[in-house]
Amino acid sequence: MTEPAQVLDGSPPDVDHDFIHEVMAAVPGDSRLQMCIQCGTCGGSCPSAADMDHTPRHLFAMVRAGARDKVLRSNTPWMCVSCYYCSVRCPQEVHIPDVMYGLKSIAAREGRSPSSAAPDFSRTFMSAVHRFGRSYEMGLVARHYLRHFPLRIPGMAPAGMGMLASGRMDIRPHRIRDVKGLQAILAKAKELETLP
Amino acid sequence: MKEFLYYPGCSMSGTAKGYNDSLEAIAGPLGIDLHEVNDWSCCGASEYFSIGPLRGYALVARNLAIAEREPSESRTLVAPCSLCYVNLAKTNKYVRTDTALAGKVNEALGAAGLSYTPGSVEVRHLFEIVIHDVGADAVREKVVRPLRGLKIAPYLGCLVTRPDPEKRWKAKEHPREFDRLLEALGAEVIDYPLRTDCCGGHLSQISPGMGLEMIRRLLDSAERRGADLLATICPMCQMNIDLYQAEVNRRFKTDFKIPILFFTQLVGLAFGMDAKSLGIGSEVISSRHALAKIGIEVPEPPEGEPVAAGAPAEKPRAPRARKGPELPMPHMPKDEGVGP
Amino acid sequence: MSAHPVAAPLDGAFEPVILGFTCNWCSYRAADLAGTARIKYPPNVRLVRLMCSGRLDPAFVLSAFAQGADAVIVSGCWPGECHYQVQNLKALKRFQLLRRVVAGLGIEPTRLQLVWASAAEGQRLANEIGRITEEVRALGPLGWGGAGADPAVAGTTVLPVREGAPPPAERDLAEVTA
Amino acid sequence: MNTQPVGPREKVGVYICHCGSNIAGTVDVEAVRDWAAENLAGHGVVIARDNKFMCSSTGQELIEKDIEELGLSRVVVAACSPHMHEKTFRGACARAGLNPYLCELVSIREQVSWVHSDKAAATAKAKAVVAGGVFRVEEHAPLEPIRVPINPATLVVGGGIAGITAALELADAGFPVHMVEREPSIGGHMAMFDKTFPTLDCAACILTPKMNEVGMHPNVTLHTWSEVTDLSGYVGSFTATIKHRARYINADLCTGCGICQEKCPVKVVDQVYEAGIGYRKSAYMPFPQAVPKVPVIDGPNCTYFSKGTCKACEKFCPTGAIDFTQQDDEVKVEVGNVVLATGFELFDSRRVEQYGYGRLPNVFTSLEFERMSNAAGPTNGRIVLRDGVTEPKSVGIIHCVGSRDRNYNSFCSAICCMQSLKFAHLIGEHTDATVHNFYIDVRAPGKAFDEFYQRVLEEGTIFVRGRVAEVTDALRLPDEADQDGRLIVQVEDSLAGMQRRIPVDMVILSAGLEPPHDAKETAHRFGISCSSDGWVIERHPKLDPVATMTDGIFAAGCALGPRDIPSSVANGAAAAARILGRIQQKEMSLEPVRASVDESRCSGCRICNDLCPYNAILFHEDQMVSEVNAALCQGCGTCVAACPAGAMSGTGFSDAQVMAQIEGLLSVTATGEPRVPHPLLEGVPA
Repeated sequence: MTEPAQVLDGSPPDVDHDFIHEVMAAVPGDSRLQMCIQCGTCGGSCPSAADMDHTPRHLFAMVRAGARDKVLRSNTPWMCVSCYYCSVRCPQEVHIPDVMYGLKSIAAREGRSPSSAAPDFSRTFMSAVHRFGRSYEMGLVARHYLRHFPLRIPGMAPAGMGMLASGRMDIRPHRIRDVKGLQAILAKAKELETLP
Repeated sequence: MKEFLYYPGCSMSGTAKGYNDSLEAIAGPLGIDLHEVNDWSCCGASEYFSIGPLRGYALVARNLAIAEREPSESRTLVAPCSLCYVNLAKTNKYVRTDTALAGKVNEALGAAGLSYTPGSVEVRHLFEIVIHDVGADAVREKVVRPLRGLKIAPYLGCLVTRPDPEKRWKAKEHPREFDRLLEALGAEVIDYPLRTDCCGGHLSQISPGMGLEMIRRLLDSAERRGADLLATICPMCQMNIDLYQAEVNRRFKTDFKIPILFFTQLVGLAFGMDAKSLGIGSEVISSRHALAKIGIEVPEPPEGEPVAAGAPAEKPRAPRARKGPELPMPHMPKDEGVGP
Repeated sequence: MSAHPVAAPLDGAFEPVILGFTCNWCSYRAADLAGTARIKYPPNVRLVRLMCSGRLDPAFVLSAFAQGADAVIVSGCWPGECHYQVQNLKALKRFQLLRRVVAGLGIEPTRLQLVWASAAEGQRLANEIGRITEEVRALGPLGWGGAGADPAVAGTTVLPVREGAPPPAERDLAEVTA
Repeated sequence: MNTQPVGPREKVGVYICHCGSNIAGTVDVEAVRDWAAENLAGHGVVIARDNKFMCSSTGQELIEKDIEELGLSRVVVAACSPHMHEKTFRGACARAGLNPYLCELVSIREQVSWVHSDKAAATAKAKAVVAGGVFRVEEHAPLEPIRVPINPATLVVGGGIAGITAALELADAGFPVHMVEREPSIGGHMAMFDKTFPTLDCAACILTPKMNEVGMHPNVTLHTWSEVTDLSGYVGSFTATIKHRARYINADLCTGCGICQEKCPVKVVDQVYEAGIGYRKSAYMPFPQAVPKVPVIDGPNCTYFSKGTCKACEKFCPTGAIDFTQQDDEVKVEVGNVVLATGFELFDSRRVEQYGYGRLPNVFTSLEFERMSNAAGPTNGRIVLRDGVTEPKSVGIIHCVGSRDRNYNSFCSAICCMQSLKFAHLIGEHTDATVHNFYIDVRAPGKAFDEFYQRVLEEGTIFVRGRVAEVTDALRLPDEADQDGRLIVQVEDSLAGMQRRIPVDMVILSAGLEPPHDAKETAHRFGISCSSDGWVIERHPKLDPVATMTDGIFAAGCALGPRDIPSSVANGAAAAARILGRIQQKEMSLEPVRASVDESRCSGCRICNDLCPYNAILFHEDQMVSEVNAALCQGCGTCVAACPAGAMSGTGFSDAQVMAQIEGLLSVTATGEPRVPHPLLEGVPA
């Protein structure tokens, strides 16, 4: 889906009535998003709701209302910790965390995510996996903190040193044997992602 | 001995080294033979799903495909990490139920000469294997050093009983299976209300305000109920509660010093194994004080660890004054909530 | 639904004729309900009312194919909701057998389908009719000996259970597996 | 079936209805008429007509006139669904002297004009449907309805308010009633309540007079502490087997003085009448106004039965009514009709783990609260926490517990909203507590219901729109540091769009209603159908709401689904009215859709015997043939389809009729052309 560049100031809100279908198509299987009855079980259950700019329920109402841009700029999906409380409690069995993943992937593709910390963390993580086939905690933490939370580093240092000392954190990354094959898989998958 | 395919996940050789060491030590006594799959890769830790979902499914499916090829009798892939487990189990379910997704995933796998037959492998969490296949009774039989007097908060975290794609758990919010396992070890189990709450996952790294708050809730509730330590089944939960506890204390002006150990470490202790061999002592918040209560020695902390001194402040909840004719409580059968 | 054309183009393109067997209490009433609610579905299907899907004599289906039906839909109440207690499960058993028989005759399994629909499921029945019409339209006219008629595939019908509904009682299942 | 009959056997009239523009708007009615007259003449069609409204008196007279003047022997009407007007057109035929079963109504409205939009395709299909009807009706045979006598006695199963109402209506009309109740007393759930919404009538004040009436009515035989274990027979003449559980008290000698109950040393939590928050003795009457006024001794909890000594009750009984030797016994009663008023069970709130019922002491269910607020209940009407003394300062009432939730029951339990409003009012009446009602929607559609909602709002109850996520005792720092010992209700206030954590002392779960746990067995025993939820299925949800799919078995009250007291009473009275109508007819006619055996062709293989869920097929060992009992047979036709010898046939749906209809339906292509046989099959007889 291509999105025309838009001016937000003063122009009428762009309403995209197909947005709900776009979101549902971005989720494997049947997400049942159209079945939401706005009861608020998700918003009530969410452990990180306090930091979300819209509760999940509210976000789904906005998806239905076609407020595409507002939804994609919301921090709500990025604050989702995938604890699945909402999904097991949802009386309509909406696959809420999967919808959140779907929203994140659309937002990330269009570069609309609200802040950079969350998508950057994901990308930093992904680049390590892409290079080594495994996650690389030391590199991840170092890069991520330097970029986004330099002030937390002094406080975290002692614990981090402890982890290094006790062998819980490796200075060097582990690398799988068939990195080439893995990269080929990821490249092919990325190519398929961009297909309609 | 029952053989299982084994997917350790990246943490087992890193932050969850203690989990790894203790699992190696107790697998034999529990009759579990873990056959590590060849050249497995990262499960994506959900980060891929946020940015490139298909890459995420392909990355996970690579591991399923490798497991499918393993020359083992077993078709059960066991993951000790809740996050790995959920990624593997969910992908396994989605490729089984969404044929379009299965097609694309296999097309991607084809780029490395791999393919996966949806559903050919079943994915289970190590903890669930210990609960359902080994059973608390079998564990109890091997206990030589009961953890009597140790007050433990059973902390399952979110991803084992939820979303539970294969419906293995009846109770998804307040399961009692962990209690029964720890009771089998002789420990005193507290009724921990936040047992399946979230540790915050990667929020501690992307949104510290909320991430640390979620960790504080877990610690506060355990402390109020007088827990000596938390028991966990997930490297992510362990890392959040252990590594970020000091930062929680700084941020909220609290003074928590509650260690968190893997359930495998506690099983090993009760089996009479040496603390060091179980990787105990590598935690940032030392379990030395807590374990000293029951006469277990923990090696000196490595350098750099903030010194954990003094017992956790005893702040048990003030019991409400109760007098007069109490109304009967509804009957709660003890075994309710055990999965099929 | 929008995914399926609701009108048959009369421009000479292949238009299948599909015969549907309905039960008086559930699927026939679902068809009535689809009508009352003005839910549109393709006009290719023609319905026969039986009292129960259990009344379905295999000869009805074979005769329908012999007389030019391009497909046959068998429908009845959901397992566990039969007006006659369990007779729909007997129909299911017969259906499973019948699928193998028609496959042996060279009729693709797609041409013989089973649809459960309660009296309240007009929309569902219409959707299913739409889906099946599309599938049969894609297959083309019944050719006897068509490709894809594989008895092994036809034999893999599983017991359909309504999503979210408790599974049929063991007693009911025993009827099917017996 | 040969497509070119030598000569038509019958004279068929075809009538096509416009239904105003309902049919004519989409189907070219005239074209179908002309086509039928021309193309179906070979199948006996001698006249084809159309009419604006066939069901009007003019339309019906057309048919009558043609039967008389043209000597029609068969009639096909193409109009609406047979479920609408089959009776109408059969009546017209009968008035003209034609056997009504020689008329066939085929649907070109619900199944053609209303579901298709392409006129050409719809017209082509209408032709096929008419051909199906004509081909079929040729094979019809005159039928007579089956007539069966009606026994004037009725069995009422369940002694709640619905069953009581039905029993009294029937008994007052002068007919015998057998009422069976599983518990020691009739009264049902209503007997547990203190007040009823929205009028706040005292439940006991309005119910107990009715209970007494039942107990003393000369036409009512009461079987309490009993269950129906078997029902055989058919409408008009059922035989019910009723098992009386041993009461260990001789009802003829007992005066109901209550001394046995007083002296009994065993205290048991009363899970039934006290909803688990009160106690009863092992020898007990569930409540003082019980009917009959005869206690029971609960064997499994009786010291004498478990330890062999005690007999305190026997020692003190002034009339010597205690009888430990009593055994269960069985009686058989003959009845013509049955009313099932088996009620509901409360949803088990422990299943919603996040609300903490059974784990957090101060979480209560709605029934527990009903008992608590009842002046005759375990707390004498005081609203207190589980400790039995502390009055709550703040109460949260959670709606929709276990209802409207695909994880539990997807239906709405209908009564919980009003019940929750009633609770809010009662809490205000008895305490100073603040009350929060947590709801998804307030459903108050009954008479004076919304007015009651207004009243509760006025009384200061706080309504929070949001389904509660969880109830917890885990406090959060620092805001909740001073809430020790309280419960936190965590919810999204969906109107404010924010998550809230509201501290309360007591939580009441407005739990939903469920069918009794043994509803499926009950349905099986009485030969009726229930939905996958377990509620009894009505014969028609709108037009026949208290009849079941099985003749002679009616249902009333919550057996049919969640409903309130007025609806249950209306159901009970309606079921009684339906039955009274039949009793006064003394006999009734049944649709002659039945199976029958041609004994000369029956090979005695007995395949059909096991297929029949109604045991309607008897096997005569001596002659080695099966026979169908027409009154037991319900006409499903499964045996007809299964008979390998072709000996079984089904009236109304015979093989010949269905085969002919198939042939007719397929005689026309999708474009309305005559079908050309497949080259492979040319000349092959179907």
